[in-house]
Amino acid sequence: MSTPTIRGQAINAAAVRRDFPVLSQTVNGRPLVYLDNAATSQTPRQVIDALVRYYETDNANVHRGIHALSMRASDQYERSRARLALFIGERKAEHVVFTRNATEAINLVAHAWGDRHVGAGDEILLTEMEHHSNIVPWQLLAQRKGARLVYAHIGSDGQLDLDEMRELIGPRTKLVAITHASNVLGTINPVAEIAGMARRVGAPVLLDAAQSAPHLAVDIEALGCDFLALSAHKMLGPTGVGALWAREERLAEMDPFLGGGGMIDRVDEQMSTWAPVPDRYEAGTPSIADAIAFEPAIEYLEQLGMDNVRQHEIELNALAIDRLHSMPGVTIHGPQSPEARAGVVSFALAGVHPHDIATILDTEGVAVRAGHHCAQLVMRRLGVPATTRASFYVYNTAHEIEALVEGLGKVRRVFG
Amino acid sequence: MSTPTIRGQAINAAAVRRDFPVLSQTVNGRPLVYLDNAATSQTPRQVIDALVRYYETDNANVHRGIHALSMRASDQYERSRARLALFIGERKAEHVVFTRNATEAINLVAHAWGDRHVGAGDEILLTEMEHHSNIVPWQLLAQRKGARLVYAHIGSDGQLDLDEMRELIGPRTKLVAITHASNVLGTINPVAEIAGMARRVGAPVLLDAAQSAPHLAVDIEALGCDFLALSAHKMLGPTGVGALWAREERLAEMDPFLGGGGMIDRVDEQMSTWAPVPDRYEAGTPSIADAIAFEPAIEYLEQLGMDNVRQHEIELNALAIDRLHSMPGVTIHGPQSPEARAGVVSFALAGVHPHDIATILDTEGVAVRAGHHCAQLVMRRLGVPATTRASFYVYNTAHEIEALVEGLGKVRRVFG
Amino acid sequence: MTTGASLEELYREVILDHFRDPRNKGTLPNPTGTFSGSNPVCGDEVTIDLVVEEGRIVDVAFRGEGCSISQASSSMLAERVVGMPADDSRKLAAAVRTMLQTGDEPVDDVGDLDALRGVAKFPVRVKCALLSWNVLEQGLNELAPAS
Amino acid sequence: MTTGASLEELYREVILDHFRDPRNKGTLPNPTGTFSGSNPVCGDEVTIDLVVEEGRIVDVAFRGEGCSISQASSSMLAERVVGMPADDSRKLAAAVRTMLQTGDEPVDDVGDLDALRGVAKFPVRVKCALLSWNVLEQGLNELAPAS
Ligand SMILES: Cc1ncc(COP(=O)(O)O)c(C=O)c1O
Ligand SMILES: Cc1ncc(COP(=O)(O)O)c(C=O)c1O
Repeated sequence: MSTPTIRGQAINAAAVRRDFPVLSQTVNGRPLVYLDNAATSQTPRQVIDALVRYYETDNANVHRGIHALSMRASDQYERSRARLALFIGERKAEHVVFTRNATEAINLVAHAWGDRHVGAGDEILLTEMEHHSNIVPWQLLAQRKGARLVYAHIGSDGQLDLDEMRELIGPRTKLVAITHASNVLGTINPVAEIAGMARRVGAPVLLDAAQSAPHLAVDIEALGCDFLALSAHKMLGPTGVGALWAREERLAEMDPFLGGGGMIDRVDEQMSTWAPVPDRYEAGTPSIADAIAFEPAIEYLEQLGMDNVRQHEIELNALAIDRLHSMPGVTIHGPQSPEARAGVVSFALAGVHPHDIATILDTEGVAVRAGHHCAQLVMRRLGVPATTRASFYVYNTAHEIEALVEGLGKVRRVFG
Repeated sequence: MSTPTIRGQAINAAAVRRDFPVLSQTVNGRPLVYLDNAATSQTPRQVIDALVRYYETDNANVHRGIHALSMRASDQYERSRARLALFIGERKAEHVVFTRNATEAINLVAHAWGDRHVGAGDEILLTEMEHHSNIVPWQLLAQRKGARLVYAHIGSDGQLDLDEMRELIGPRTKLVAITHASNVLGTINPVAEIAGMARRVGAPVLLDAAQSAPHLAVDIEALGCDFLALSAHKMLGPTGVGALWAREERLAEMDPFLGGGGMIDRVDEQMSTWAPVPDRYEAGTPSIADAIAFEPAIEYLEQLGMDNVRQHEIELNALAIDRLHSMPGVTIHGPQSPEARAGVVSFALAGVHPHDIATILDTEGVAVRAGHHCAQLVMRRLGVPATTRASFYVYNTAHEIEALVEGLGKVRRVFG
Repeated sequence: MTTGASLEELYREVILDHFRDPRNKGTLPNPTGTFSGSNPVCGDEVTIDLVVEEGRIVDVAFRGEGCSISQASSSMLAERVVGMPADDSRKLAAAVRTMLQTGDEPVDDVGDLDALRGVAKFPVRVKCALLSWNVLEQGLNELAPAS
Repeated sequence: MTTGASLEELYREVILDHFRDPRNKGTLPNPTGTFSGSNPVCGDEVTIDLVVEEGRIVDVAFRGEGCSISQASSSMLAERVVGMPADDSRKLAAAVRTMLQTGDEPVDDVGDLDALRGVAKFPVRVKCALLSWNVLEQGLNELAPAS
C-alpha cells in the first residue's frame, strides 16, 4: 500500500487516536477502521474517565440535595451546561436544556412551542434532506393541529435552491425546521440566509445541528436561528444526553412539555406552576452522569479547535472523493466539492447492494453504514433504496481511507 | 459507640460495600454515610465496568448497523431489555420500552395512551402520596382534554383507605395512577386490590414503581397493573435510563409519542407509518451505554435476591424507627411498623427546620435529604413545609443508623 | 459477523448465481394472490405473486428491492416451491427458518437451499434471507389455510 | 459545604438568636405594599409588608416558613431597614448579596449582618439567606423606583 498523503496539519490524528481506547481493537482480525461517525462518534478516555469519576466519587441526585455529593453533582451538571452554551455562542447557560438527544430536543419544540403557535392551515417548512427526527415530530404536530408540511427540494447538485426557499417562505409559514448538515449528502446549508428569509415573515428557525455541532464551529448569533438541537454522542460525548438551545423570546412563549419532579414551582391538586427555565423542561432525574461527561467532550473539541476539525475533515473528504472516483462503477452522492460537505461521503457501487458492501467491508474491519440513514426522502430523491456511507471524524486517517478503498476492491472481486 | 445489632442475615452489607467505590470516601473528614437512596442509589463496580467496557470496546449506534460494533451494541442493548422484562415477570421483552427515567415513562403513557382514551368529564384517579412525576403529567393531560383529577387521601396512619378507593373508582374513572411505594412515607400500597377494583370498571392501572422495583420483588402478573414505570438510577443502575412496561393490549391502543429516527416504518412527506413496539417508542439514539449497564445492576439485585433486599431494609427500618423514637422531639411520619414501609424513614425534629438538620448532618458525613421530596401534597397532608428523610439500601448498615442518630444529637446541641 | 465466519460461507456460488440471474422474477398475469413484505430497518422489499390451485402452488413470481441475500433467497424460493403442495412448502419454510436461525444442518432435506445456511453466521443478515419466506407463509395462510 | 467550613461559621450566635426570637415578625395593618417570594427547590417562603413614605422605609414586618438561615436573615433585614431611605436599603441589599456570594468582607459597613457572611461557605444555603433581600428589592422597585 502506497502511503497516501494529506497535508494533515490541522489535526494530528495519530496522536488523537491514542485517546480513544476503542480504536485499538481488531475486528475480524483486521485493525478497526471506524467510518460510522455520523451515526455515533467514539469516546475519548477523558469522557470515560469523567463517567467513572462521577460514579466513584460524586453520584447523587442534582438540585434538590444539601449534602456534599449532591452539591458536587449539581455543580458539575451546571458547569457542563454553561460550557455547552458557550460552545455554541450563548452566554446564558439557562437557555440550554439537556435532553436525551437531538430527537427529543426537536420533539420538545414541536410540543412546547408548536402546540401553542401552529394552527389549522399553517405551514411548517422543511427540506427533503431532513433526518426523520426533523420530519416526524412535525408530522405529528401537523396532524394534531391541521397544519401542513412544505418541503424545499434537493437539487441535482445536492444543494437547496435559495430561490425556491424564498418562494416557499410566506405568510403561512409558522416555522422553518432545517438541518445544518445532511447526514447522507454531507451538504452544509446556508442557514444565515434562510434564517434571514424566515425573519422577514416572523417565522422562527429550528436548526438541526446534530451533524454540524460535532464538525464545524456553530455560532447561534451568526446563524440567526431560534432553536438548535444537538446530541452529545455524535460529538465525542456519551450516549443519553443532548440539548436544546432556544432564544430567550422563544423560551418565553413555550408551554411545559414533560411534567414531573424538578420542573415545578408549586403543585396543587388540579394544576401547578412551573419552575424557571431550564428546569421547567427537565422533568425527572436527568442523565446526570452523561451530562457531566459531556463537558470533557466539548473541552476536547475546543482544544483541537473546531476550525481544525473542519479542515481535517475537508482533507479526508478530498482524499475519499478522489480515491472513490478512481474506482469504476462508483457514484458519489451529494456535492462533489470536499468543502461543500461535512465529513460524510455516501456512494453507490454499480450492481452491488449497500448491505453487501457493508458486510464485506466489515470482514475487513471497516465499519461503514448501509441503509436509508433515517432519510427516506433523500433516498427517494436519489432514486436508490439505500446508500453506503463513510463518515469521518478527528481520529480518522488517510490510511483508513485507503483501507476503505481496498475493501471496496474486495467487494468488486466477490461480485465481479 | 455501642455496637448495634441487627440480625443481618439477609444481606452481608459489609461485603456488598466493597463493590461500591463511592462509599469508601470521607466527607468533611468523616466516613460517608449515604442515606439518600430514595433520591438515587449508588453504583456498583460491575455497572461502572459495563459502562467502561461499552465505550472502550463496543460503542456504536444500535439497530441500524451491519458492522461488528453495531451488532455487539445492539445485542447487549436487547439483552438488557429482556433481562429487565424478566425481572418484573414479563417474558416478552418487546413490552419493555427504554426511557430516560420513570418520569418520562409516565409522560409517555399520558400522551400515547391518555390523549387517545381520556376525554372531557373523565376522571383520573391518583393518590395524595404521589410524587410530582405521577401528578403533573396527568394535570397536563387533564388540561388538554378537559378531564379531572381525583385524589385518594392519606389516612393518619400513612395508608390509603381501600373503602374510599372503592368509592372513588367509578364509571368515569379512565385511569388509576398510583405509586407502589411512597418516597416520603415509605408506605407500600395494596396494588393488587386496587387493580382489582379498577378492572371492574375497565380502567387501566399505571403503577409508579420507582420506589418499589429497587426494594422489593415486583411481579406484574401478581400486581395486575397495566403500565409500570421505573428508573435505573434508583436500583443500582446508571442515570439516563428508565423503562415503561405495558401490557400487550395497552400497547395496541397507544399512539406514537416522540417522533424520529428508529420509530418509523415508512416516511412520506405528510405522514409516516410506525415500527412495531418497542422501537415505536424509542425515537432517536437511545441511552445505549446506560441501558446496557442497567443489566449488571439487575443481575446484582437478582444475585442478592429481592426478598433479602426487602428483609435487610425492614431490619434497618426497625432499628431506625426504634432509635429515632428514643430521641426527644422526634416525630416519624407514615406507617410506624417497619414491615409496612419500603426502606424510607421521614421524620421531624421539633423546633429545627429540615434544611438545618441536613446541613449539620452533612458536616458529620451523613447524607440525608431535606425538603418536599417532590411530594408537596404529602407535605400539606402532614402539615409541614418539608421533612428530613433517611432512605436505605443494600449497603447500609446498623452502624450508619447510629451515625445518623449521633448526628441528630449534634443538631440538638446546635439548636439546644 | 461472528468472528471466524468467512465471506465464502455467505456468498456461496449458488447464491451469487441466483442474485445475478434471478429465477421467476417478474409478475404473473392472473395470480390467486399478491403478497408483500419489507424490512423497515434495512429497506428490503419483496412482493410475491402466487397461483394456488387445490392446495398446490402452481406458479410463483417475485419482485422487489434488496441485497444479494434477499434477492437470491426469493429466487431460490420461487424456483423451489413451484408445483409443491402448500403444506409441503410450509414445512420447507419452517425448515429454512430453523436453519437460518441455528446454522444447523436441516433435518428435512432442503436441497439447494442449504446454500443459505452460511447466513446464520451473519446474524444481522438473517432477516434478509427470511423476508421472502415470511411473505410466502403469510400468502399461504390466506390462500390455502393449513389442512 | 466546602470542606474546612465549620458549623460555627454558619450558625453564629446572632443568627440563632434572630431565629429563636425573630424581630418584626407578623403583619402590618396598612402596608404600602406586600411582597412575597419563595425558593421552589427548598420550599422556603417569605412575605414582607412594607410601609414606604417619601422614599423612606417607615415600617417592615415579615412572615414565612423556612430554615433558621432564611428566618434569621428576614428578621435581621426587618430590624435593620426600618427607617432607612429606600436607596440606602437597596445599597445594603447589594452589599449583602455580594457578601453572601463571595464570602468577602463587605466594602460598605453592614453591621450585624456581617454574621451572615459564614453562609457563603455553604453555597447551597446562600439562597436561604438571600430570599428576603430579593423580596425587599422587588418591593422597593415597585414602591420607590430608584432615584
Ligand atoms: C415515587 C417516585 N416516583 C417517580 C419518581 C421519579 O423518578 P425519576 O426522577 O427517576 O424520573 C421518583 C423519584 O424521585 C419517586 O420517588
Ligand atoms: C441530521 C440528523 N438529525 C438528527 C439526528 C438524530 O440524532 P439522535 O438520534 O442523537 O437524536 C441525526 C442522527 O442520526 C442526524 O444525523
